[in-house]
Amino acid sequence: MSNLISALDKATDNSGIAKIEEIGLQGMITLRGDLSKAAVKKAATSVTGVEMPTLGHANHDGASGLCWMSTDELLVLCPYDQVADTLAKMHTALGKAHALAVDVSDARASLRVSGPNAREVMAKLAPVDLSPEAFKPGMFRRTRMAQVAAAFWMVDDATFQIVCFRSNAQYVFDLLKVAAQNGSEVGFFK
Amino acid sequence: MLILNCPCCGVTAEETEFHAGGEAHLKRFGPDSSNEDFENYMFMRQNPKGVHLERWRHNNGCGKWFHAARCTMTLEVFGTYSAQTYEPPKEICDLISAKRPGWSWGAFS
Amino acid sequence: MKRYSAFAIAREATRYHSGWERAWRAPEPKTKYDAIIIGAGGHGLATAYYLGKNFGITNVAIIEKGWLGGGNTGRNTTIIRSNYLQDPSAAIYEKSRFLYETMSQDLNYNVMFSPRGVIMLAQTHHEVRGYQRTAHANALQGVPTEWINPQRVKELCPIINLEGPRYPVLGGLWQARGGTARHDAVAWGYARACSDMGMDVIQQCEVTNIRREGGKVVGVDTTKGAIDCDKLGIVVAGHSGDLANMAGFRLPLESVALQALVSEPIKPAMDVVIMANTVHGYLSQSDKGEMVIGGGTDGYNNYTQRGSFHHVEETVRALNETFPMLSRLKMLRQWGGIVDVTGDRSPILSKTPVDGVFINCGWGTGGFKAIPGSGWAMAELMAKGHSPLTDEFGMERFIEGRFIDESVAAGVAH
Amino acid sequence: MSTRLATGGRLLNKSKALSFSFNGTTLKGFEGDTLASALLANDRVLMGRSFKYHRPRGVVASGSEEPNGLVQMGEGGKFEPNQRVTTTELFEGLKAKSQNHWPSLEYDVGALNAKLSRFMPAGFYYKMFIHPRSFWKHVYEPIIRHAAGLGAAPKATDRDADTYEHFYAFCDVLVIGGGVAGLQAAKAAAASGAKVIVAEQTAHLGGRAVVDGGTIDGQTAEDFVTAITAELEAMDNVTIRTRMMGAGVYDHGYVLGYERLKDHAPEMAGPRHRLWRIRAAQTITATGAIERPLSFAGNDIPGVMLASAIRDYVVNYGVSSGDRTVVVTNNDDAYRTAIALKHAGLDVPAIIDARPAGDDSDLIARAKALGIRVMMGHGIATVQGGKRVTGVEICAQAGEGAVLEEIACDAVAMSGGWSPVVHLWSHCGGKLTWDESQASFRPDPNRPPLGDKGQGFVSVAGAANGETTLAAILADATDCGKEAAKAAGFKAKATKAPVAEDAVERALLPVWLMPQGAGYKLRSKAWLDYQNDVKVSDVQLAAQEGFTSVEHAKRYTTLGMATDQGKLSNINGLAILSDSLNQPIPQTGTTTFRPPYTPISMGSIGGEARGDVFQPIRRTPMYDWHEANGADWEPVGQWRRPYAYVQSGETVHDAVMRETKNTRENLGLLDASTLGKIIVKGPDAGKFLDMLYTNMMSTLKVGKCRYGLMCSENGFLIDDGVVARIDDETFLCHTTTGGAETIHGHMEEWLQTEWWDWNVYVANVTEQYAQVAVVGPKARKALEALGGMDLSADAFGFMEWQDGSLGGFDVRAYRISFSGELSYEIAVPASQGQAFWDALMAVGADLGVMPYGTECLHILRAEKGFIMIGDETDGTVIPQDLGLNWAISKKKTDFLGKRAQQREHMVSDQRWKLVGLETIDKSTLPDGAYAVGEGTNANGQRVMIGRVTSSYHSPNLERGIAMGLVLHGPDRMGEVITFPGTDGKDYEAKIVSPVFYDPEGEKPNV
Repeated sequence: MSNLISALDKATDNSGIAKIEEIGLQGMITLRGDLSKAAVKKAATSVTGVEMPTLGHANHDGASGLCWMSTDELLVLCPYDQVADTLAKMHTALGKAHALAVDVSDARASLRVSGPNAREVMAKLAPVDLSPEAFKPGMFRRTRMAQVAAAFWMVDDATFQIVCFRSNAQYVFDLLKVAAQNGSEVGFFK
Repeated sequence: MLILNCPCCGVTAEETEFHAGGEAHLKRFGPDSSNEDFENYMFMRQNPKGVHLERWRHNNGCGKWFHAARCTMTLEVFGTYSAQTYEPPKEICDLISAKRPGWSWGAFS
Repeated sequence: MKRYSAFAIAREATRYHSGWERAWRAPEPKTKYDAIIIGAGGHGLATAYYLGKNFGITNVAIIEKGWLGGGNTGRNTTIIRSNYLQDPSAAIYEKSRFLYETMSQDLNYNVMFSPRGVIMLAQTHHEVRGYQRTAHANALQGVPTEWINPQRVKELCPIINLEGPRYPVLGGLWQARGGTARHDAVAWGYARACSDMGMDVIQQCEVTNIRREGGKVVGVDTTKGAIDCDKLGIVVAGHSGDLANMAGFRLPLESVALQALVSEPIKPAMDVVIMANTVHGYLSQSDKGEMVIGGGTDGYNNYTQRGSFHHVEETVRALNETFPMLSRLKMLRQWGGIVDVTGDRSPILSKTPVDGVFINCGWGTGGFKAIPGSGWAMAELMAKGHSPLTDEFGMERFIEGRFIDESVAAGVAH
Repeated sequence: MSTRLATGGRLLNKSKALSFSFNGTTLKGFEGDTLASALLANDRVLMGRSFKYHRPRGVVASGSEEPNGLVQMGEGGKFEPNQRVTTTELFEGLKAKSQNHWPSLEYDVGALNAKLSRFMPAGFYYKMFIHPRSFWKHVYEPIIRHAAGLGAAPKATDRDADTYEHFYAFCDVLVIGGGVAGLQAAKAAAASGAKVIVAEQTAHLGGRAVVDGGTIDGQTAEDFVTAITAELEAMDNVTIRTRMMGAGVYDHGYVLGYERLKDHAPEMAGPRHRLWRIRAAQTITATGAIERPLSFAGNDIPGVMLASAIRDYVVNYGVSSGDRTVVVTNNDDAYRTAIALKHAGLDVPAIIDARPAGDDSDLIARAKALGIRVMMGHGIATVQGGKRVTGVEICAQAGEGAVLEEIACDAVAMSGGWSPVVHLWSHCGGKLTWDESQASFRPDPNRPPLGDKGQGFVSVAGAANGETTLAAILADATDCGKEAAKAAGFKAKATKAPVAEDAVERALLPVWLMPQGAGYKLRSKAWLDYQNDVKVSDVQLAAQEGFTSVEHAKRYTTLGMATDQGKLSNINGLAILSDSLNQPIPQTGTTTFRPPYTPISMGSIGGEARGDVFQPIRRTPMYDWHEANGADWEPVGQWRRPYAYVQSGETVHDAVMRETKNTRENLGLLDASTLGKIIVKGPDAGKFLDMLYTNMMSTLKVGKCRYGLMCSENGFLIDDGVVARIDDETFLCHTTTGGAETIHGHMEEWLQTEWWDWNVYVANVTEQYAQVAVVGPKARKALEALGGMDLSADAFGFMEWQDGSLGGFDVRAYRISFSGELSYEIAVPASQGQAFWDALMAVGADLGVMPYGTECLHILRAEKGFIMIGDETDGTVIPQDLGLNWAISKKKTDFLGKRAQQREHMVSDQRWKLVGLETIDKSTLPDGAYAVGEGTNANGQRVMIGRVTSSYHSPNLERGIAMGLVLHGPDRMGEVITFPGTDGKDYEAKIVSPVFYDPEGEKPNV
C-alpha cells in the first residue's frame, strides 16, 4: 500500500558525530512459547532461515532474523510485506502447540546509529557496557535509552539497530541527535 | 544504585532496568480466608534489618519477575532466583547462613 | 531555665558568653518513669512535651539510640503545610501547622517558622481537578487554601517557567500559611523545654527489649540498664518494625530511603515553597540561601540512609525544567533518610496489642510538618486512651479496609 | 604585595597572555593560570566576603578545598554564581565579579556584622527574634535572608545556554586522582590487563609531588610523571581523563565522574559538562591530602594562606603571595614553602614552629642554611591587618599569648599538618581510624564500603591512605593497584614500586589552638570555618550548651556546612570539640561525608533531559494531523491527546461544545489509539481473565465484546474496558490509556508469580493499531461510504466485532459505544492510521464530520452516566460504590479484589454511592465540590456527605450535569443537597439518575 508511513517517515540526521536514521518499516512478529519445543523452534527458524538465537543474542540474514527477547519470547524479523505470510506459516508450524504469534511490526520503530562514534552516542543513553570487547555484533540487548525501553543490536561494528515503541520514535530520534551533537566525542572506546 | 543479575536472561544490569516489587513468598489468601490472614497477606511486612527476600521485575529488559535475597543494612545481594518457587534455593540459603549466621525469614533459615 | 532573648544575648556578650547553660540536661536514667518515649526525634520529643504541658505528666524519659533529632527530623526538606484531602489528615496536619505558628514563643526557642506559603503545582488536567477537589474539602475542614491561576503562581514565584515544553503550569493549590521551619531547632527547642519540665532526655541509649507482663508493658531494657514504666510510646521512624518486634506485634509498613539535596547558597530568589508532583520535585530556598530540593523514594527496602542516584537525577532534571535558573547552580550536598511507609501511605497513631504500648509511625515522607500535631495527638492518646485526632489512624483500619489515602487527589506526595 | 615573578610557573604558557576582568577592571594573566593565581599576580588579594560577618576574604588554598575565593562569572544564559577561583582555569575574556557585598567588595555595609560579632555567637538566632511573632516573617527573616546567600541568583528569564550529557562507562579498576599515587596505582593495576580509568580533577597530572620535589627512580618527580603518563597512555586498557572529578561513590561500585569539558574554553562546541556514570569492579581513591590551617587569632585575614598553597602559587604559577612571608607550622612540610620562597628570591623573615626545640631534620637544617630564622616553640598570637596582612605578633606556643615580638609581613604561610582526603572512601560507608602520628583520620582498611557481593570495593592509595613520604606513597600505590586488579578478577603482574627519596621529616605536633592557652579574645578571632565564620569560641560554646554530639555541634555552629563542606575546618573543629569535652578525638567521631566531593552543576545532573527531550512525549500515528488541526493538547501519562480541536475564533470551551453537539447530531472522530490493547491467549486464558475481571469472561462468545472491570487485590477499581473474544483461546482486552502498560504488567505479574502453571501468554499490541472511534448518528453512513463490510444492524450487532475491509483498508471493527451513540471503533495497522483517518475525513465531509477531543469524550460519556476511571474512581472506590454490581459475577468463587471487598468497611452502608446531580438553575456544579450534612465532626470539620466526581456543561441537554458519590445516594432520589463552593456560594443540587441522555439506550442500537 502506498499510504504506509513508518513512525518518522525515514527521517535522517547527519549533522552530528554519528548518522541517525529511522529506517522505515520492518516486519516484526512476537513469538511467545516454550523455546525448547520443536514446534516453536521450527516456527521460528523455518520462516527466517536462521538458527535459534542463544540467550542474549540475535541471528540475522538481511531483513530476516531471530532475536532472543526472553525465556519464552522471540522477536521474529521478516520483510514488512511478508508479515502475513510469515505469520500464517508460523501458525501452521506451531500446530497445536501452546504459543502466541502476533504481528507487532507497526507497534515498533526501527532506528540506526552509525559511524565511528556510534558506540559512544549509544553509551550516553543506555546503561550498558558498549565497549568493543563487551558488546559485539550478534549480541542483542533489551534495556532502556534514557527514559524509554528499547532493544538494540549491532549490524556491523559501527552500526546499531534500535527497536523502540512507535510512539517513542520521535523521542529516541531526538535523544540520539542530542547525544550526537557536534563536539561531544568522548574518545573512550579504543 | 544497585546492580542485579536477572536469573532469567542472565543480564547483570543497574537498578534502572528493574522494578522493585516488595516482599517475596507471600501466600495469597482469597475469599474464604480469615480477616487476619488476609490482612497479613495484604499489609503486614517483615521489613527486616538484614536479609530480605524480595521480588524484582526486569521491566526494561526481558520483562521477567525474579526473586532476590538482599541485605537491607549493607545492600549486599546474596543471590537472585526464580520467581516460580515457594522457597529460596538451598545454595542461596547456605550462602546467607555462611554470611549471616542465624538469619531467618518466616519459615526459612 | 534561663530565658532566651536579645537582652540575654547582650548580657552574655559582656561576659564572653560564659553564662549560657546547657540547652538540655544529660541525666542518667532513673529506675522508673510514668511514661517512656522511645525516640528523641521531633515526634517523640513533642509527644513528651505535650504529655507534660497538656496533661501534667512530667515523670517522663525520652530515650534515644543516637543523638536527639538525628533521624528524619534533621534530614528533611522542612516543608510545613496542611492542605490534605482526607478529613483525618487535614485535621492533624492543620493542628500541627497551627501549633507551628506559635512554637517559637511557646518554646522560647526560635524555630524560624516561616509562613511563606506553599504552592502545590498543577501541571495536568488531572491535577487541576484533584487540587480543586482538595480546595473544596479544605474549605469545609477549616484549612484555608485557594486555587490560583498560572499568573498568580508566577507572581508568587518569579523563577518558575510556566510554559514547560512538556507540562505547562495550569495553576496551583495555594496555602498562604504553609511554609518552612528550621528542622534542628524544632528538636532542640522541644528537648530544652522537656528537660526544663524535669523530663529526662537520654541520648546514646538503645532499647534492647520491651518487657511485658500479662499482656501489659512494664518496662524496657536498654544499653544503660533496665527502666520501668507504666506507659510506653514508640516513636522511631525508620526503626518502627524493629521495636514492634520487641513488643511482639507486627506492622503494616516497609522502610525505604528518601533523598534530598541542597544547592550552594545564593541570594534570595524564591519566597515560597513549591511542590510539583507531576514531575516529582519539591523546592524552597532556605534562609541561608540554599535551594532545598526533595524528590521521591526508592522502591526497595533499605536502612542505609543512602538512596540511588537516579532518583536525584529525575528530581533535578524536572526542577531544571520547571525552574530553568537552577541549571546554573550546583548541588552542594545530597543525603538520605529512612522513612516508614504504610499500606495506605498514611501514618499510624495507635494503641497496640500490648496494653500500655502506643505507636506513632508510618509518616512516610511527610513527618516533619506533623511534629507538633502528632505530638499533641499522641500525648492525648497516651494520657486518655483516645484522641479525636488519632481515632482514624488506628492500626485496625487495615483489617477493616478503611484507608486514609491521600494519593487520590493528584498523586500527592508529602 | 602579591605579584608575578620573573621566573617560575611550570604550568604557565608565558607566550600566551590572556586578558580577563575582575569587578570590571581588566587584568592580564597567562594561559595555564587559574583565576586565583591570575588575581594574585595582579595583587588582588581581597576576593570576597564571608557569609555571616562579611569579613574580608582572600584565597587561602590553591585547590578544590578553597572556602573563600568564590566569584560569579558569565552573563545571561552562561551566568553562574559561586565559582571557585582556585579551580577556574583562566581563559581569554573571562569576566569575574566578587560576591556577597554591598555596595562594593572594598566597602561592604554588611561588615557591620563583624563589629557586632560579640552579639552573634554560634546559634544566636535560636535565642532571639522570637518576639513579636509576626516580626520573624516580615522583618527578621527578610533581613537575614538578604544578608545570607553568597552569589546572585541566575535570572529567571535566562535559560541555561549550555548543554550537558551523561556517559556510561564500565571498567575493572577506577583510579580517582592523577597524582603520583594514582598514576602508579593505575600502572600496577593495568599491568594485569585490567581495564583502568584514571580520573584527575585538575587539568594536570602529577599532583603535589611535582611541586614538592623528591626523586623517583633517580628522576625528578616531574620527569617520573611525564614518563609514567606516556607509559599509561600507550596502553589500550588505560584511559586517562583530566578535568574529571570523582564526585561521588555510590552503592555497588557506582561512581560519578564530573567532567568539565569546556569551563576553561566556553566557546568550544559540545556539552559543557559530562557526568560519567562509571561502574567499576574496584575503585582506588588516590585523592591525596589537604593541608589544615592553624587556629590563631586573625588567621582569616587575607594574606594568611596554607603553606602548600603559597608554594603552589610560586612553583606552578610563578606568583608570590607576598614579599615577606612568615611561615607558621607544627610540622616539617611547611619548611618546603619557606625554601621555595627563598629560592624564588622572596623574603621569609621567620618560621614560627610550634614544636619544642629539638634535633634539626633535613628540612629544618636546609631552611636554616638558607638563613631563615627558625623560632621553635613559638606561635602566632595574632595577625595584624584588615583587608590584608600587615604583620604578626609572636608568642610562646605554651603560653596564653603574651606578645614577644612583632614581625612585619604581608603574607602568612600556615600548616597544621595534613588530612587525607577520605571523602570518597566514606561516601558509601567506608570507616575511618584515627592516626595518632599524623593527627588525622585515615581509611580503616578492615572496614571498607561493601559491594554487591559483600566485598570491599574501594581501596585507598598514597597520601589519601595516610602515607606521608614519597617512598611510602609509591609503595602503597603499587600494592593498592595490584590488589585492586586481583579483586577485580585479574592476575596481578609483578610490578616494582619505584624507589623514591625525599627528606626525612621530624614528627608533627598536633596543635589545635595557637597559643595553647589562648583566652576568649583570641579564641573568638581564631577561625575554623572561614566561609561560615565559625570560630574556636563558637565550637566551645556549642559544647558548653550541650551540643556535644559532633552532628549537633556542626549544625549548631554551621561548622563545615559551607560550600567547601568543611574540607579545611572539620578536623580542627572536631579537635576543639573533643578538647572541650575532655575526650579523645576518635570518641567524638566525624560527621558523615556526603557526595558530591565538590559541588557539581545541576545541569550535568539533568544531562540531556531538557527541552524537547525532557520527558518522552508519546505520539499516535495521527499526531501531526492533530497538531496541524488545532489540537489543544492534554498530557495523559506520557501520551499527548487532543483535548479539543480549536478552530479560529473559538475558545477551547467553544470547541468542546461544538464537538459535543456535532458528535450527537452528525459524526465525530476520536483518535482512540492510546487505549490499551492486550492479547491474552492460551487454553487457560478464560480462567485467567475470570480472575482478573470482576465479570465472567470465560463465557464470552467468539465474535462478541463485553465491558469488564478490573480491581486490585485490595478491592479497588483500577481499570475498565471492552474485552473481545477473538477465538476459542484468544481474547483482546482493551484498557484505559494509562492502563496499557500497567495492566499488561499486572497480567504478567500474576501469570509469572502466582499462576505460573497456567497456560496463558499475553502480548501488549497497543501500538500496533491506530484506532478511530467513528461516532454519531451518521457513523454507519460514513463507514458504508468507505465500503467493504456489511455494517447493517443485523449483520453487525451491538457489542460485536468483525475483521474486514473498509475503503481498501484491512480493519478490525468493534461495534461498541462509550458515547451512547451509534459507534464503531475501527483498528488499522498504525502505519496506515493517517491514511485511514484521511479517508474518514473525506467520506465524512458531506456528513458533517468533525474530530473531537478528550473533553468531548468526557461529556458524551457523562451524559450517559458512564463512569470514567480517574474521575469516578480515585483508588478508594469499589465497583459496588458505582452501582456496577451487574458487572460483578456472583458465580465466581474468586477474582482479584473479591476477598478485599468482603471487609467490614467495604460492605458498610456508610459508603458513598454514585448518583447523578442536577442543579436547580441548570448551572454547572463546581468540579470536586463536597456536599455538607449537619454539624461538625469531633475535629470541628464540617460533616461531608458526598462529592462531585464529574461535572460538565452539556450542550446537548443545555444544562449542567454532574455525577457524584453521595451517602445513601441511590435511596435519596429527588432530594436536594448543598455543595459549598470555594467562591463562597452554596450550590444546590438534586439527586437524580446518572443517566441523563437516552435512558432507554436506543441510540447505539439502531
